[in-house]
Amino acid sequence: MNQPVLKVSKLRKSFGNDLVLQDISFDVPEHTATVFIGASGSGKSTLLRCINLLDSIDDGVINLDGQDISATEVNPDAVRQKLGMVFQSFNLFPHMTVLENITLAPIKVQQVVKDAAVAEAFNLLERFGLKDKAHQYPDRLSGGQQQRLAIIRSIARHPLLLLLDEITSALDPVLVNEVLSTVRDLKGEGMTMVLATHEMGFAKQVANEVCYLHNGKILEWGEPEQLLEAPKRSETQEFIRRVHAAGRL
Amino acid sequence: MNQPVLKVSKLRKSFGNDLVLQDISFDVPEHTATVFIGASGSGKSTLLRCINLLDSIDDGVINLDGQDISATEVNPDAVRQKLGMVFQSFNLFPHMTVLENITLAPIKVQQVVKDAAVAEAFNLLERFGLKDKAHQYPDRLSGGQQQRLAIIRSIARHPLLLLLDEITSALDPVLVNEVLSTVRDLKGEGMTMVLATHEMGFAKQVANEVCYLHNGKILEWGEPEQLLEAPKRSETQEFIRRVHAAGRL
Amino acid sequence: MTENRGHSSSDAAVPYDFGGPWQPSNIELARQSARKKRNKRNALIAAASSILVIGTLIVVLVTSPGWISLRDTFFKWAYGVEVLPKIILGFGTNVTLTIIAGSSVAVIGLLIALVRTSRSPALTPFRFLAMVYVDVFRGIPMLLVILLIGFGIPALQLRGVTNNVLILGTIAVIITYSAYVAEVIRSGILTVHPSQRAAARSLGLSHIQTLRHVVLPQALKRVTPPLLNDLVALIKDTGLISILGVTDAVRAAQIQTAKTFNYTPYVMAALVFLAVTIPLTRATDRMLRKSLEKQNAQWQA
Amino acid sequence: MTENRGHSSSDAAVPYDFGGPWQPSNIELARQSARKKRNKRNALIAAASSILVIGTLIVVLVTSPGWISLRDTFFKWAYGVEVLPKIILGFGTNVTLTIIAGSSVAVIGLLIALVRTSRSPALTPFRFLAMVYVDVFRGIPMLLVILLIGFGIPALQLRGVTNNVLILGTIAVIITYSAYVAEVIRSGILTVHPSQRAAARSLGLSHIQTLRHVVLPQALKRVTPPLLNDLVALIKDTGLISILGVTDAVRAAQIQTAKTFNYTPYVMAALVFLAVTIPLTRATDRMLRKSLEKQNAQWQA
Amino acid sequence: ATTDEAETEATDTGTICSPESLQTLEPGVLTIATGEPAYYPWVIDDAPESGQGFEAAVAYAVAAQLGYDQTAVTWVRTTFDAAIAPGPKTFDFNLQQYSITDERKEVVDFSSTYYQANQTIVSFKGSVLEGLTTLAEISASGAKLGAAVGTTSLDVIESTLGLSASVFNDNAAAVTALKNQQVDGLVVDLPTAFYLSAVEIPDGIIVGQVEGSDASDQGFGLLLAKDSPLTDCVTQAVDAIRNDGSLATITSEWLADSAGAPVLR
Ligand SMILES: Nc1ncnc2c1ncn2[C@@H]1O[C@H](COP(=O)(O)OP(=O)(O)OP(=O)(O)O)[C@@H](O)[C@H]1O
Ligand SMILES: Nc1ncnc2c1ncn2[C@@H]1O[C@H](COP(=O)(O)OP(=O)(O)OP(=O)(O)O)[C@@H](O)[C@H]1O
Ligand SMILES: [Mg+2]
Ligand SMILES: [Mg+2]
Repeated sequence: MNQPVLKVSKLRKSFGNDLVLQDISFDVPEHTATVFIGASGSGKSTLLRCINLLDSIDDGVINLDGQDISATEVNPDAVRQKLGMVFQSFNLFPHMTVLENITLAPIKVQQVVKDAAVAEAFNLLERFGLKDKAHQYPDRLSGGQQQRLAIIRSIARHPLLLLLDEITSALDPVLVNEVLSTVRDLKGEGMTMVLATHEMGFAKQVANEVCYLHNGKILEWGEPEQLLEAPKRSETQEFIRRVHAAGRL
Repeated sequence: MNQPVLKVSKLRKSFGNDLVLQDISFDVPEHTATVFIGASGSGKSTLLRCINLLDSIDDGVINLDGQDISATEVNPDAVRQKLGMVFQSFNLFPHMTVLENITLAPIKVQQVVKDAAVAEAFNLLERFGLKDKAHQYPDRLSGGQQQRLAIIRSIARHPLLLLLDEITSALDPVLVNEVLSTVRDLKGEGMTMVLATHEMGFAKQVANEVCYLHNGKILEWGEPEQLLEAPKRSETQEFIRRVHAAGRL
Repeated sequence: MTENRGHSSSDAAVPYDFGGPWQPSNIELARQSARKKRNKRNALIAAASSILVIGTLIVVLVTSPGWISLRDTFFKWAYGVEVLPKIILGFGTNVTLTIIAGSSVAVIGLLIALVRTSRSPALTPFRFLAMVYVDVFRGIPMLLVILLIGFGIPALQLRGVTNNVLILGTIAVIITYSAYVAEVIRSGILTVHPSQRAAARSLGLSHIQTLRHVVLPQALKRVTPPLLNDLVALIKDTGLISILGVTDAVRAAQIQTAKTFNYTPYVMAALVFLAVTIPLTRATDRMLRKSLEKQNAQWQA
Repeated sequence: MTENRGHSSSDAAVPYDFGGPWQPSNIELARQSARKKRNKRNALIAAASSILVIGTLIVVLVTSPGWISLRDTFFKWAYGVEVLPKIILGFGTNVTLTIIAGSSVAVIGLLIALVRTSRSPALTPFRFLAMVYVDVFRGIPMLLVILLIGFGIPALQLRGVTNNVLILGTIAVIITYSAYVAEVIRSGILTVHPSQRAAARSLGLSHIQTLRHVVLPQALKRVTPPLLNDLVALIKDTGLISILGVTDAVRAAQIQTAKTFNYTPYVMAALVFLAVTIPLTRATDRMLRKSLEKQNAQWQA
Repeated sequence: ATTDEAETEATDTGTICSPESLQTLEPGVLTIATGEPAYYPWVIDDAPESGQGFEAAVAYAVAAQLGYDQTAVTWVRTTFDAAIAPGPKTFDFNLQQYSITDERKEVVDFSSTYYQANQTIVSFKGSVLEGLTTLAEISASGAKLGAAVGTTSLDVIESTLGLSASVFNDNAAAVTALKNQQVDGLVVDLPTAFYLSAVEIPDGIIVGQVEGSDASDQGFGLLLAKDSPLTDCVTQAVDAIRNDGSLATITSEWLADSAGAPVLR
């Protein structure tokens, strides 16, 4: 067995006196997807931001591709080149066209020549059915198209690991569906991913492992069938019950 | 059988050359809930805004409580006193406390004396479990609490009919659940309602009738069990299929 | 609770047909004519009230005891036309100064804003100096700055330092407006949503690249309206250097008025300014309205 | 694709316990000391660079050939203290005018903004007049308005109309700033989200009630920072009425400087202005920062 | 004292006062400055180029004395206080009724005196100043007197009369205020006072002359940049036209004598 792409050990994070993440440990092996579920404020976004070095941590070790990226001397820009991240909203640069959004990082960061970057961008757009939007500005796209574009943009850089933070929570169900199928495709191509989501559809369809985060702690984890259908802990059961009551599968 | 609280006949509405609603007819009898579902842009919000006279209509008749409210000489302020409306977001007045939000209309519009309005407001807050928030400002409430408060505010005026427009689409599932249960309670108390929603939970749990809106037209309607589980028209089937695929019940 | 109910119109069941020729129903026709009537009445009210109000104003003005003297004192057009070339010549100073100062201010203001929003510890003193600079020059009247620099610097009789009042006055204007513009740009930079930075950083862009490609373009676009407002203010304020003996449009008008004690030159100067400033303020308004519409569109759609 | 995998730390399974005393791990302790070291280095860099830059500036200044003459010309403190009372007396004019004009401007500006954002057809002419008013007085230099009103109105020799320059000057200031403030308030009214109006109207509030209880309170709160900026500008601009022969702080300094050809009075006047304006601009900045933080909080949480 | 100095130097340096040797701003051209607008009787119709008006005539006489013909003279305009401020100048000499004072001599040069006049109070019929005949009465009246910033008139109001002045950017603004009766009176030099009271101010009156201020003692001089290489020659030229009587001729041509303006005691 290969070493995991991401290995988080005993991570701890607080904002002032607010302990937001505590004792978080998990591995993400290559070609797998780990999905974090949990109530609002349980710390999902913070966890992803810590992995991406957008937030500093208070304790623990984050190991990416064999490198300790929580060490002080690490250059965050270099680390972020290995990671892709998509947020809930405000992902795209509104002043750039779809194409410019995709090629910005390859050209400026990875020093790809412009023609090659554009060609690759068109390949990706074609693959994900957005080719006709290449020269549009993001505000002309639907919410679902915007999030698909954000994903395309982050994989254009061939990241080792993709971090997706509630990428569908601003979308209506039909649009959720199209984003979900894009993520499913990526999974099929072997992309390694960590997701935070309220959509049990993601958990069901792409997760190798689901972790239930509760007040900053991983309370329970397991394969999706087990965790979503037969959770062991009472907190998890209660959470799943409420989600079901709200009409989610 | 009593006459319906709301009776919409052959309603038509366009924005410029955009035909947004066409040939919309339906009745809402007392103590029932009618739920509109349909893709984004199908015209749900516009329909509710037309009923509330926030948008003008191009043709058809809207009859509220026996009165033709689409007539030109109607005073919209008087009509709106009989209606309650809650939107997806931006409902509450951020510069007023919870209590002030609730008592504003009773005091200023219905000329209720302040003490009585406050007493009634406390009753409602108590009933819906928000009594301890009475003196907070809305931005200190969670999204779910905010929407429950918006509903409380609109029923404090004892409307004949409550219009709810995607009141949960900005909320995560657990919060959706608490708003849903508030609406269920209101339904139990006999409130007459029209809802526009992406949440099939609402349709399932409170609807007497579900209407599927497609490109501005009511394509299919029926009892929730029938429409959601065995839709007849192919467009409805496709819509329901996509919603299921997105992980909604 | 469930009752036997149905749609009152059977048309709703007719299969999906669109855009067919639509004939307004009789009830709609009646409403349309009622609405037309009401619109007519409203237009009538508007017209009547306009005529009444503006008419009254004009009548009161023209029949007032001072009208003749007012007209002769402020609106002697023949005289106005006579002095117009001089005023326009003076306005040339305002425009030239605005162009020269404006372009320098854009560059310097941007630099100061960048320094103030920087993070690097090595830049600490510059950040501090920039803050003091902005506070001081936002806080004192430009007239004082002009007097200090325009009269004070030559008084030092330093070698190699110009004593040209036009240059010194322009420098005073640049110094003051750079502080204003730096502040506007800084606020623009701060209002770019932090997630835009996060998105850029998570794509691997460095701090500088993020600033250059993501933050600044959005910030500058957002502050275009206030910057245009500052441009209008600049055009108007350049005239203050007339205290150094430079003849701008206002000063030119003042010279004429001082000769004849007729105030038409001031009115002409006002018109000359308006010819430039009104289009600018209108453009600013249009931009603001557009960005507002965009912001509100989200809810409308 | 699915492999046998598990959590590397068995601790995660320990039942839900919180807030227990936390001992940083060794790796964290190492990082903390490394971070402390880096912070120390950064502080050192900041300090060194500060001393270097500011020190260099001071040294260059003090050893420059003009330093003595600069000091004697601009910073002769004994003389400054001597003239300070006169300057403060002059500043009294600025402050009084600011208070009187400021309060009138608040009322008139609000009224104009309300007229401009009204809908009633009966108000059409007023809407039009308000628009023209705002465009004109935003577009011409206040100096011109002061000259036109301060010197032009008395030239009409109308009965019953004052020729008191202080009153006329104040009126000119009020007229001009009302246009500015009307525009600021109007933009505030327009930025209140339309759904706030819709929510108020759907509660049955009338147009006026909606304005009074929902739109205006939010609009005014939002425009407090730009209004404070306008207040600072007003304090500075009140001095322009010195052209009518009123002695404000700048004029008082100018009189002294014209006598002695020493520029210290200007520096004193600048300090007097800063004593009032800096606290105001700082307050404005603080408000803006807070509202920004609120706006961005949504994303952070 | 100024006159004596100039005379002694005239013999030493007389030979170098010619357009070829004078270090003017522009070689061969004499750049003369005055105010804008320049008033009667100092300059007629605001057109100094015509040589009409007292100061215009003096300027051309001085120019001629220095060897510049009419075509070698160019006129520029400056404000009163800007020209007097320290620092280099945009003109060779400036004349707009600059009184010679010791403070001013610290920062600019003056020629010898070309005219001596008392400061005079102008007012209008019906003002509080009408009929007052002594300085004490005027001080006691509390009248609002105006003057331009940086002028010696301002000193008269504040020091001699002990009143607080309305201070204007320039004389033009002060005159406007008097016409509008926004001030009770102005303090100006006598010839200007004659002109204002007779022509500009409706129902204008001269209240009286104020004698004995430092300014009136030293009279008007041509203003030059501090340490200007021209100062000596210009002074010589003024002395020359004074001595040959042409200055007196110019004076009587353009300026009324002071009869009719009572002296305030
Ligand atoms: N920058 C910050 N400063 C202070 N507290 C913060 C900050 N960011 C997050 N928090 C707090 O940390 C906790 C976890 O927030 P986080 O955004 O990680 O939750 P989440 O699980 O992503 O929630 P959601 O489902 O609503 O996105 C919350 O209590 C939040 O208030
Ligand atoms: N004020 C308006 N001006 C022009 N077009 C509008 C306006 N409001 C809505 N529309 C258009 O009307 C159509 C229906 O919009 P509506 O908001 O009613 O849809 P919806 O079903 O509520 O969608 P969603 O599920 O996204 O809320 C859309 O095509 C929209 O662009
Ligand atoms: Mg989150
Ligand atoms: Mg909608």
